[in-house]
Amino acid sequence: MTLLKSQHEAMRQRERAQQWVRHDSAALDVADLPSFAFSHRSVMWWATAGMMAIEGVVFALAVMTYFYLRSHSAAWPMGGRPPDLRWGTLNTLILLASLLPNQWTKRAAEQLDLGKVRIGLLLCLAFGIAFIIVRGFEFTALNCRWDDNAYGSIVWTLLGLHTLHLVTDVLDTGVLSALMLTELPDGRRFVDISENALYWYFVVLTWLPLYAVVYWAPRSV
Amino acid sequence: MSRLRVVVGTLSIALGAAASMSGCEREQRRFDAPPVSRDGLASVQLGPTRAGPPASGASDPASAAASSTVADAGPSASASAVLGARNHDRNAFDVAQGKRLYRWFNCNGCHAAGGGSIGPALMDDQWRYGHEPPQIVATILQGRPNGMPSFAGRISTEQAAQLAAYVRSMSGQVREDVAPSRSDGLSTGAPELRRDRETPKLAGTP
Amino acid sequence: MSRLSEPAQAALRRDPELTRRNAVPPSAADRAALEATWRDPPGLVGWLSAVNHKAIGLRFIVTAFGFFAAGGLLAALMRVQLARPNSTLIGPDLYNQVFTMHGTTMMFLFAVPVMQAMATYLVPLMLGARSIAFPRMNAFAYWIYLFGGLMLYGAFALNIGPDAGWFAYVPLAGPDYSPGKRVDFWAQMITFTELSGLLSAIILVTTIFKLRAVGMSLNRLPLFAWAMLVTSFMVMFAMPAVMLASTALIMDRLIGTHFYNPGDGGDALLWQHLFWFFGHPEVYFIFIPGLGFMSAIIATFARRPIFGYSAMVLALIATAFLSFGLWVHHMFATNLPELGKGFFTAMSLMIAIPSAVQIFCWIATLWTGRLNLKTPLLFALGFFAILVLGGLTGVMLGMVPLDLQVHDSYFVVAHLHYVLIGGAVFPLLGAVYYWFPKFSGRLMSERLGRWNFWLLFVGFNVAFFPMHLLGMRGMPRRVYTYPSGLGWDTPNLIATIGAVTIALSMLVLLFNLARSLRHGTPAGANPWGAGTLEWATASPPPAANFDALPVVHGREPLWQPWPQPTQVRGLAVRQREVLVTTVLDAQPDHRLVFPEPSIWPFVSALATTVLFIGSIFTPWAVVWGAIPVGIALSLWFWPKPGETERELMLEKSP
Amino acid sequence: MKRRCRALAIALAAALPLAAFAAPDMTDAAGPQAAHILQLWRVTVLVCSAVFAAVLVALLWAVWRAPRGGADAPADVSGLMHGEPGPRRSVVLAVGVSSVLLLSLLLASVTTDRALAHLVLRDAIHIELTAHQWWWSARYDDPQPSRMFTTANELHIPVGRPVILTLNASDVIHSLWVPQLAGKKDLIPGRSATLTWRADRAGTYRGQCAEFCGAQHAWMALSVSADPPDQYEAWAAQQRAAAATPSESRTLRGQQVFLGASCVMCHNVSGTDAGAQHGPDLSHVGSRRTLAAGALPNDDAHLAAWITNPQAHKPGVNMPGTAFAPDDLQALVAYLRSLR
Repeated sequence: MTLLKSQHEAMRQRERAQQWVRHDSAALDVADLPSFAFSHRSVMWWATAGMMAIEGVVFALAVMTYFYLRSHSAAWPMGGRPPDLRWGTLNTLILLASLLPNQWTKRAAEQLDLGKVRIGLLLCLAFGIAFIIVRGFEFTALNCRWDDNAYGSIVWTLLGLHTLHLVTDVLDTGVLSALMLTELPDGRRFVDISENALYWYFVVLTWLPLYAVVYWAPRSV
Repeated sequence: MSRLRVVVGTLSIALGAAASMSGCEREQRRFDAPPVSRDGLASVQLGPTRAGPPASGASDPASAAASSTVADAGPSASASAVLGARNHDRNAFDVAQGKRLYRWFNCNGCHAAGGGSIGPALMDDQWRYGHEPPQIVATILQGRPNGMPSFAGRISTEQAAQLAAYVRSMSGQVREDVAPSRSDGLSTGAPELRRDRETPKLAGTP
Repeated sequence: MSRLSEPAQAALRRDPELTRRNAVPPSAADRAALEATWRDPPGLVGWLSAVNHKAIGLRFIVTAFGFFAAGGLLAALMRVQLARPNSTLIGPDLYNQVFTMHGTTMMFLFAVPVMQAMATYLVPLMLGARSIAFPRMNAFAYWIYLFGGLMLYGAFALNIGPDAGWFAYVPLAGPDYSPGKRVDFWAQMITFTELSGLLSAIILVTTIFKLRAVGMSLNRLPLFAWAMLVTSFMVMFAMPAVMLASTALIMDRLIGTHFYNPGDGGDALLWQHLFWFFGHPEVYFIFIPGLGFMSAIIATFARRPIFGYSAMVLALIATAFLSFGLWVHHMFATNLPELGKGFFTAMSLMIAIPSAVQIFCWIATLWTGRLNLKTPLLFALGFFAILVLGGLTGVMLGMVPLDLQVHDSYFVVAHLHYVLIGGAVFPLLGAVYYWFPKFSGRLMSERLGRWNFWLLFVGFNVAFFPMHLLGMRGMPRRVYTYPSGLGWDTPNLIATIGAVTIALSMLVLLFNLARSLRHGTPAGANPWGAGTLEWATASPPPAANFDALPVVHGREPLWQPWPQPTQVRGLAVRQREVLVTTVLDAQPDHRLVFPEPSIWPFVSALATTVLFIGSIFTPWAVVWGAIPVGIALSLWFWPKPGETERELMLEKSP
Repeated sequence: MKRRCRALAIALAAALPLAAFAAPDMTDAAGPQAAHILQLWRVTVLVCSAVFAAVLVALLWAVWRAPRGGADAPADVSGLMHGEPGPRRSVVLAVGVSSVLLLSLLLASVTTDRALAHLVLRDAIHIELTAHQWWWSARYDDPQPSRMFTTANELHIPVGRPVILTLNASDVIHSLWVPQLAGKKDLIPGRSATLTWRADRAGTYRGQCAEFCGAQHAWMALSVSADPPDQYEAWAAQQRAAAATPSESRTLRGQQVFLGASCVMCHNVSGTDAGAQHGPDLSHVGSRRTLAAGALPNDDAHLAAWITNPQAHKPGVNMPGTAFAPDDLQALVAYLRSLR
């Protein structure tokens, strides 16, 4: 049912856009069109989608490299124990939990509710910082160094790549929070918050396969 | 070296900013190294920092004769002249060649990968016969008591200088951008360029 | 209006013009206001903060052709060294640097960026848009590309030029066999050019999907725009492979990871797989924009739209998908399983079919057109002769048994130059002659154009056809000299003579460009009588491109009758407001205020350059370098004082 | 034109002692594999030339017959209103023909692949070839270990008998390519590849490293001499024998100089103390035609020059130069040349 609702919503928006466009003689008057739009109607969504496509390919190739190297070595992990599950699993739970404030902030932004958005951004920031702190412990529990062997190298690279995306998005959320707390935002800022929330979904969704690869692939047969 | 190389050099320098020239020295590939004359080896008087008895373990009459004339003469200018002309510590190609010769000449047979086994460790801060390049070259060419053979005549001074530069990089004496990285074999701990610089100390009695 | 702050409302009362909208037909006041709004600020700081897509586009094109000249000089140097056997003009060390710099410059610093540069300038004009999407990010992409190229040539000048080939196969490019910082500078250059390429790709996709003129549905999109759209998607899915590979290489070299260490779990072929997974689509990033130029030139100079528009678009898309499936034909000589190689032979042969479709459609267009034999069309015809031969030698190289004989021989050197110079440089030069009037407002000389074409065409074939023979006679690639008496001496001499002729033709081009800038006959808005939108505005176009945005009703707007409504009214003239349209049918969706010129993209590019170069010398540079980058990016994002108020004046929520 | 060039090349080759090889031309096939590939090569060149000619003719005809028009000529947009059946039919036909030709070439390629894979390998010679930075070492394997021997840079193989090469690299990636015998195969560190040859015609065939492998990639040649079986057996027997012990005083002094100098750190001469494997095996260096993997002809003058300053002839090579006293040098050269 929800799918149908969103289709209905999109159609209603399109009709409203059409009705503001008046044809008279040579010109098409667009003065009454809205000055910003959410989701794929906005230009910022396409930039976020592009970044997600690129980084998705980087993650996919890094995971393929992991299994390529595994197929080339007799023992995997090469001379060592697989990473401890404690911190990784805790982090995965934190990340899944962070989806709630993230979705809440996204809907608040789309309703242009400044109060809720300010609270939501700070919540997301808190979850993000918590995730980074636990990620620090994760690195200590990998039971290998990056320069031990090919296994150590690819495991550290996978975790490092995801941490890079995590840190950049938390910084982005930080800057957005600072902006929303100090300035009177115009419509476009709410679109930025909605896209930043979309990118956080990407950070969460890419972590799930990486978690399976880094923590469970060495334990499988 | 050739007319066209000069033209290309001036053209490129016009293109590049006049960045620091340390990059040049590090990257020199000295393929035109002049061959050290065979009898020239004998005339290189390299005195050890500490008057040790001439190497006893020389396995071959010819080299023993060569090293005996070398050992008893005091340090002379020509040794540092030969080495000083080109500072192997600042040339990445020389240090990398030294690392390759360290495996080829079976130095790891006694010194392992720097941790030492029969021979003393080379990556720590303990030095018995001096940690300066000329002193290490002297140690290589003259040999030392308790098993270090004399390689005079077997290893040219140029190669000995490269080996000395590599040995110094094992304990972080060589600049980080010149020191070699990992080798294409089994990992032997952190690569030389990631090792912190040890402050060389004089070891106990020889 | 209600959320407007008190000072903003006061400002509006003082100057109501702030929210004046453009009228149709555009008045002189509109035109002056738009010019003042969209112009880049004057002065040096203004020049560094320019974000106008035409300013950035021209700088991009000039820089790319600068690197093309540098790469060409290096090629001339190689040909002089190889003219005679046993030549000692250049030693092996310098020659290895020269041929690596030639390959790296041509592939990474010229071929791919010049196509994105031309698109940065032309695509917004072709789509009837006021600006490219994300103009500040576009400026950042250009600065990063420029600093990357300068870093590489600075290193080359200090004898730190890469010397392991433009493909840098490990273990030769690895830490054990490439001491010093040469390969590190190469790997870091990859990071620069890939970052710039990826950002340009995102920018072009967003521009083509969201900023098209009203009514320009996807099936009315000009073929050059289709080519750039397809190329940008390929860039987004192929370049990450080489970024991952070069990052792994620089980590192997600097912090001792073991990705490519055969002795400790790594694999030498991992690099080749990752590199060529990017490598082959890369040569199609270079080739497909060339096809876009061909479609634009042939349509205008055959006085009719290209035959088989939908077949051409599907062929572009098919080429893009197929190009991801044939990277192993670069690795036929390795010990990979033979059946696997067979699949890649099939894919390599299949990709010839979409290109065949395009070539036959062009010939059909020429067959049924009315030809205007000017220089751009000459270069297009030159494309046919050279590319088709290169494509056929490519079919030969795609077959495993033949590739085992001529792989890494001079036969491959001949093939790659036939498809790259024939497939991309000829259409590119045609495009320069075709759009130079739009860039500068003056036509280039036809006489010099013909000299340029015929010198290049003859010189090219004299230089590269004998290389087929050299390859069959067993001369391997990348040799700094060769013994005499093996049948290699005469073809090499002929090739050098050809190379000199090519250099001559490039000088003629340079002279033609310089002369035409001042003395070329003035060209009006549409000197060639072309059909696409970029010819609807003045030459060179005003800062805002169009006084009033056009409304499109057909595939060739200037050739077809133009029913009502013809233009768009209601966009602010005192603010950088653009019209965002829907993806499929380009119906008006919403108005958007674009960012002002800003110095921060330049500063961020500088900070990123410091980080990248620093990280070659110490890994800690990544940590400490990230702080200035973070600060610069945050200040770039932060709204300028008064910017939010001005936007609130025009705000209307959906 | 090609026939004349090859004649000229051979004449030149005979004149110069250095390049004593015929031009390594893939069209001069001396074995079944090169012959199979050459056959496919000729078929493909034929088909591709025909397609190229057809496309050029179509293009030139189109350009020749089409009427001319200036920039002001009105553009013919009729094609947008209604379809153009004429050109569509010819384009579809042309694309169809191209696809069929490509398919036929694919089948030809696959059949040639199968033919290459089915070379009869009964009583083959087994050679383990290892590539180093800028020279080749070859070990002729044999079921009896005592009959194994090692040589460098020059292989001899019996005419008519297959040869199975096991390819390894000790440092970087190299690629073995003898155009007259078969296609190339990469030697990759950490991986082992196999290549099969069979020479049906006696002669000396020049091979070269085909994968860029560093400073001296240009001077990393390998010569393969296909000899009649008896001549091969004689050569192999000679290679199996230990190095000749010096008989007269000059060569004895040369051996003393050899064992006293830095040569022993890298080279091996069977029957003496010198046993290092980092440089080419010199046990039978006297019998080889060239020095330094094809860079210099093997005669007294070049050998002396090479020993004194190898960097001058092959800059970047890992061999250090040693300036012996003149008489020592002569004795050393005499000794090495005596190692037939």
